[in-house]
Amino acid sequence: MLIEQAAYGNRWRRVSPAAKGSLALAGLLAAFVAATPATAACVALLLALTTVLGARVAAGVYLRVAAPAVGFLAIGSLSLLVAVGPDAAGQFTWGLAPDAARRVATLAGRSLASLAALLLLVLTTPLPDLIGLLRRLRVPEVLLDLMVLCYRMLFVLATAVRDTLTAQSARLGYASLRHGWRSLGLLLANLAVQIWQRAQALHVAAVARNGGGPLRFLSPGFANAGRDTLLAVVAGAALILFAVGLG
Amino acid sequence: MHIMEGFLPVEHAVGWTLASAPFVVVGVRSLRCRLHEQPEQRMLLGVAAAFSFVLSALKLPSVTGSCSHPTGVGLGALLFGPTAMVPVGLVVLLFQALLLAHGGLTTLGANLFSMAIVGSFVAAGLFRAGRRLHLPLAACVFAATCFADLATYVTTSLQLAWAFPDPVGGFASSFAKFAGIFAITQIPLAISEGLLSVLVVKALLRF
Amino acid sequence: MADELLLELQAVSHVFADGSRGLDDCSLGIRRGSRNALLGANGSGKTTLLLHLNGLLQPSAGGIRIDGSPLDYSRDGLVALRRRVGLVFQNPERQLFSASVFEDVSFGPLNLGLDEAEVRARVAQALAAVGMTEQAERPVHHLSFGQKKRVCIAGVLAMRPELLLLDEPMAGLDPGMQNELLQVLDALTARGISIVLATHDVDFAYRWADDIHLLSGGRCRASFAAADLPQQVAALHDAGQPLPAVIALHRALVARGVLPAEPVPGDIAQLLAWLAETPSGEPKMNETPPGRQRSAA
Amino acid sequence: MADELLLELQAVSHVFADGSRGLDDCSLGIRRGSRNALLGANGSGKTTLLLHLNGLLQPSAGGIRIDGSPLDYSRDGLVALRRRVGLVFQNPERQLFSASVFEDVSFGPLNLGLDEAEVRARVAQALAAVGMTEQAERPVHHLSFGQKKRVCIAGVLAMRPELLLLDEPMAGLDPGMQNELLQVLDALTARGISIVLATHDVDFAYRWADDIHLLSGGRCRASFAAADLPQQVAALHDAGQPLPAVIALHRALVARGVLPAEPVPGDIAQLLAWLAETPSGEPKMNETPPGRQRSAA
Repeated sequence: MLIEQAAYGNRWRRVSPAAKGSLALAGLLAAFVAATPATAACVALLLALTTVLGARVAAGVYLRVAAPAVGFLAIGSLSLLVAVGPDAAGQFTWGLAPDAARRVATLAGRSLASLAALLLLVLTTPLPDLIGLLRRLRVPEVLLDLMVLCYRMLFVLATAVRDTLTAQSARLGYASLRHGWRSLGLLLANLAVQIWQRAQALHVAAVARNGGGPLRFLSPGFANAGRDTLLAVVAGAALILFAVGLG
Repeated sequence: MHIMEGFLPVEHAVGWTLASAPFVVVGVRSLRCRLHEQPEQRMLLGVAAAFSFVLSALKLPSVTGSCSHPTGVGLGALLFGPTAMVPVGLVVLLFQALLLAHGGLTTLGANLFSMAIVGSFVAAGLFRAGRRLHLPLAACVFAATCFADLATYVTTSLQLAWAFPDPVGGFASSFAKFAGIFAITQIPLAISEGLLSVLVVKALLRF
Repeated sequence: MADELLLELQAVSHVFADGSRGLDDCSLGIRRGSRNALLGANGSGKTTLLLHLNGLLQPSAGGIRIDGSPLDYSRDGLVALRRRVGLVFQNPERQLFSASVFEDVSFGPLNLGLDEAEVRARVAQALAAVGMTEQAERPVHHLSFGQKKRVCIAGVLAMRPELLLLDEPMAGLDPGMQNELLQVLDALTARGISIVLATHDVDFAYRWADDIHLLSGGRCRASFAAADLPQQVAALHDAGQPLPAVIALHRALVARGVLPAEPVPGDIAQLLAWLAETPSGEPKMNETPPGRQRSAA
Repeated sequence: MADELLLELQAVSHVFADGSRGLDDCSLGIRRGSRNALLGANGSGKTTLLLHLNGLLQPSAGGIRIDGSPLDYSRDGLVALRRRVGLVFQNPERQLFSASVFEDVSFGPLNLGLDEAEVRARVAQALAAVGMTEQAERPVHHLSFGQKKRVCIAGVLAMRPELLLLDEPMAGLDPGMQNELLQVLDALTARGISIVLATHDVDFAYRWADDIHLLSGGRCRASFAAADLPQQVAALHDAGQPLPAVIALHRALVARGVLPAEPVPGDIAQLLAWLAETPSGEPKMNETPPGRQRSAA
């Protein structure tokens, strides 16, 4: 997972998640209040440059992470460009939609700016820091527990899936399409059984450390959190003003 | 198929978030009660969420290269109940946004509604109806999980059509456009998910 | 003698829900500050025994005493027990809940109801004790297997237990990682922490432990000081364990007149050192060679 | 000489997708019918190398030859390769995915497209070869760890490979289970199956293998006959491996004049037998003791 690697390896790794969260939130707001598509595009560019130049996330990684979402945007825009339906005479027609360019530009500007805001956050902040932030924002404990466990176990299960896929391939499990489906069914069934076993083992391990109820953790602290957050709020406010003002 | 970050206009983004919120509140409350009585279920749902996330990153043999993937939400709704799957689905969707940039924060409400709310309740409802009609278990599981997937895909298309009605044909033709485009990946996917769910349930019964 | 026992199993049996027998009339004592090896083949009941010492399983018959009084299986009693007796399971993937090393280690101390400052201090100290301070901010899934094991140990150490239970801690570690872990354990013993370690490796048990408890088929076959192991050939044989190679070698060399019968070496490295030190025909056995030395009690 | 090589790695390098280097300019040959130990610490590239031999990974540079011709990475070529070269992974939990033992072992033969009667015959034979005939109908998750390992081997044997690759097969097994597995391997060698076994245990490699291939940091440091290991002290040292204990002991005893310099014992059991056989002052070295015997080439 590219996002995961960047989140642990960028220059802003040790910056308070509250600061990065504030800036990303301001980016999202700016994307929605941007007066013109051009302004939104500027917001997107600013956020992307901040991520690449400020946090030193590799540009190649950035583009590869953004690619699938941009693909979705392209397909969505395509359907907006084309208008289909009965015309005034009741005849089925299709053609370039009236006003299509403006509608697509607005949509693309807003989507790209929001995407850039999301990427600014996730490419610089490891998920445990984000969960820590949500903990401070009083998100219900049940959801936090699910997040902590899901994050930890998804790597364990992903390794299990990879190893089993490899073992199945070594025994020709994917030599043909029909065998492939059978192998995948076996793999998933086996994994589903492991859900119960692993959950039981984790529960016993929690009880052994006097747990068993809600999971409680202490997050590591961040130096200069107040200063950084203030800075991010100021920068975010400037970004929003820019988005509104230029329009 | 999730709607990307920022794709929905602000009133739709807020509207779907508000529409999903009560389900989340009820889901979290019922989960809290359940975990109070059966604390070991906390780990179970956590691992199940991870399982669903890992599934979503799995490429299927026939549709390699496409962006489609199973989710296991329908199966989860059969195993753990649809109410519990709302918070679990929320976590999975949030993780997809935060770890894969798949979906987004402003579209979380809309995606949650189509996948975890419509998907879970359709799966659970069809499964119950099927059992009441004394259909074989495999048929019930297939129908429930396959149609849960299809319902999610139809809901997403409706959401997009509502937000972006066609200037000529209006809502109906916009729906036809979105549903048509995504059918290429989503219909084979729904069938795959149904088949895989049957295999998993059969295996669970044997273990 | 009796009051130096920290924990004591008295004729403990355990029958699982499926009817299989986990422990069968098992008695043994753990001395305060001692290093104990639970020695037995896979499936001999080592893990079941460890789960009893931590209160995760209750005996079907017999009893367990801590400081001479029976275990209290009430909620408060168990909390108190698990504060004193920490258990590290074999597989790190099944006991680490949080992907953040720091967070995971904080789990136990927070469950003890300590305040934040105290928890932070304990986490830092526990990570230092296992040499993982540098890795505190790294996610668990980026760590090596040996590092994950050490995080598991830190998670228990942060609760400041008097007794540490370790299930097959050396399994899956290569020699380098094993040595690192041994140094961690030595430092803990030096701090007065008692250790009970389950293993199937008789050479390791003999080299490392003060007391060896021999298990097979859910029964505690014998408990003895590690130094007395050479006299326990019959018990070892019953439990399906070979004699440590170093003892067999030492005996052969004693028979050949190469080495004196006393002292008995603790491991092959020590035996080699003695062979190098005492050239043929000129034994200087009164000088004690370095390393832990065995002598028949 | 060259045409007795079954498989040959020629300057193989492998770079993973994340940019880390798995293998670095690695060359070695596997002789038909031989027992090979890939010796190296965790992370030295043993598993990566095994994955190459089975076609699960492709070299980034260099080439692999089977019977003298380059590996064919087409779909049919890989099917043919994996039919001849079977790979058993370290962790049984990750490679057993069926409900029953019989079903799991039948997975490979079914993928070969064999008919049902043939599959049944092969499964029965493979289970017999690992001594698991009795357990054929049992669910996999009720088996002991050692039994699971044997089911994994049966699953590969049922495909009738010429070459069996085993990744750390002894890890996690207690001494009894290790002996059982060794007997299985001996029976396979007797049937003419070549074996490549990854291990980090130099004592085991020296005792068991015909050829030893030394790995460290993804590089193949040296390949030599196990009998020549005593001459490879420098290479072992470079790879971070100690000298086998039995060689160190033998040398010390040669220095003390207890045993002659030749022959060199293969393991401690053999050394013990020699010590017992030749009483002090009356060496009878011309009688060859039982067991596999080493002599410097």
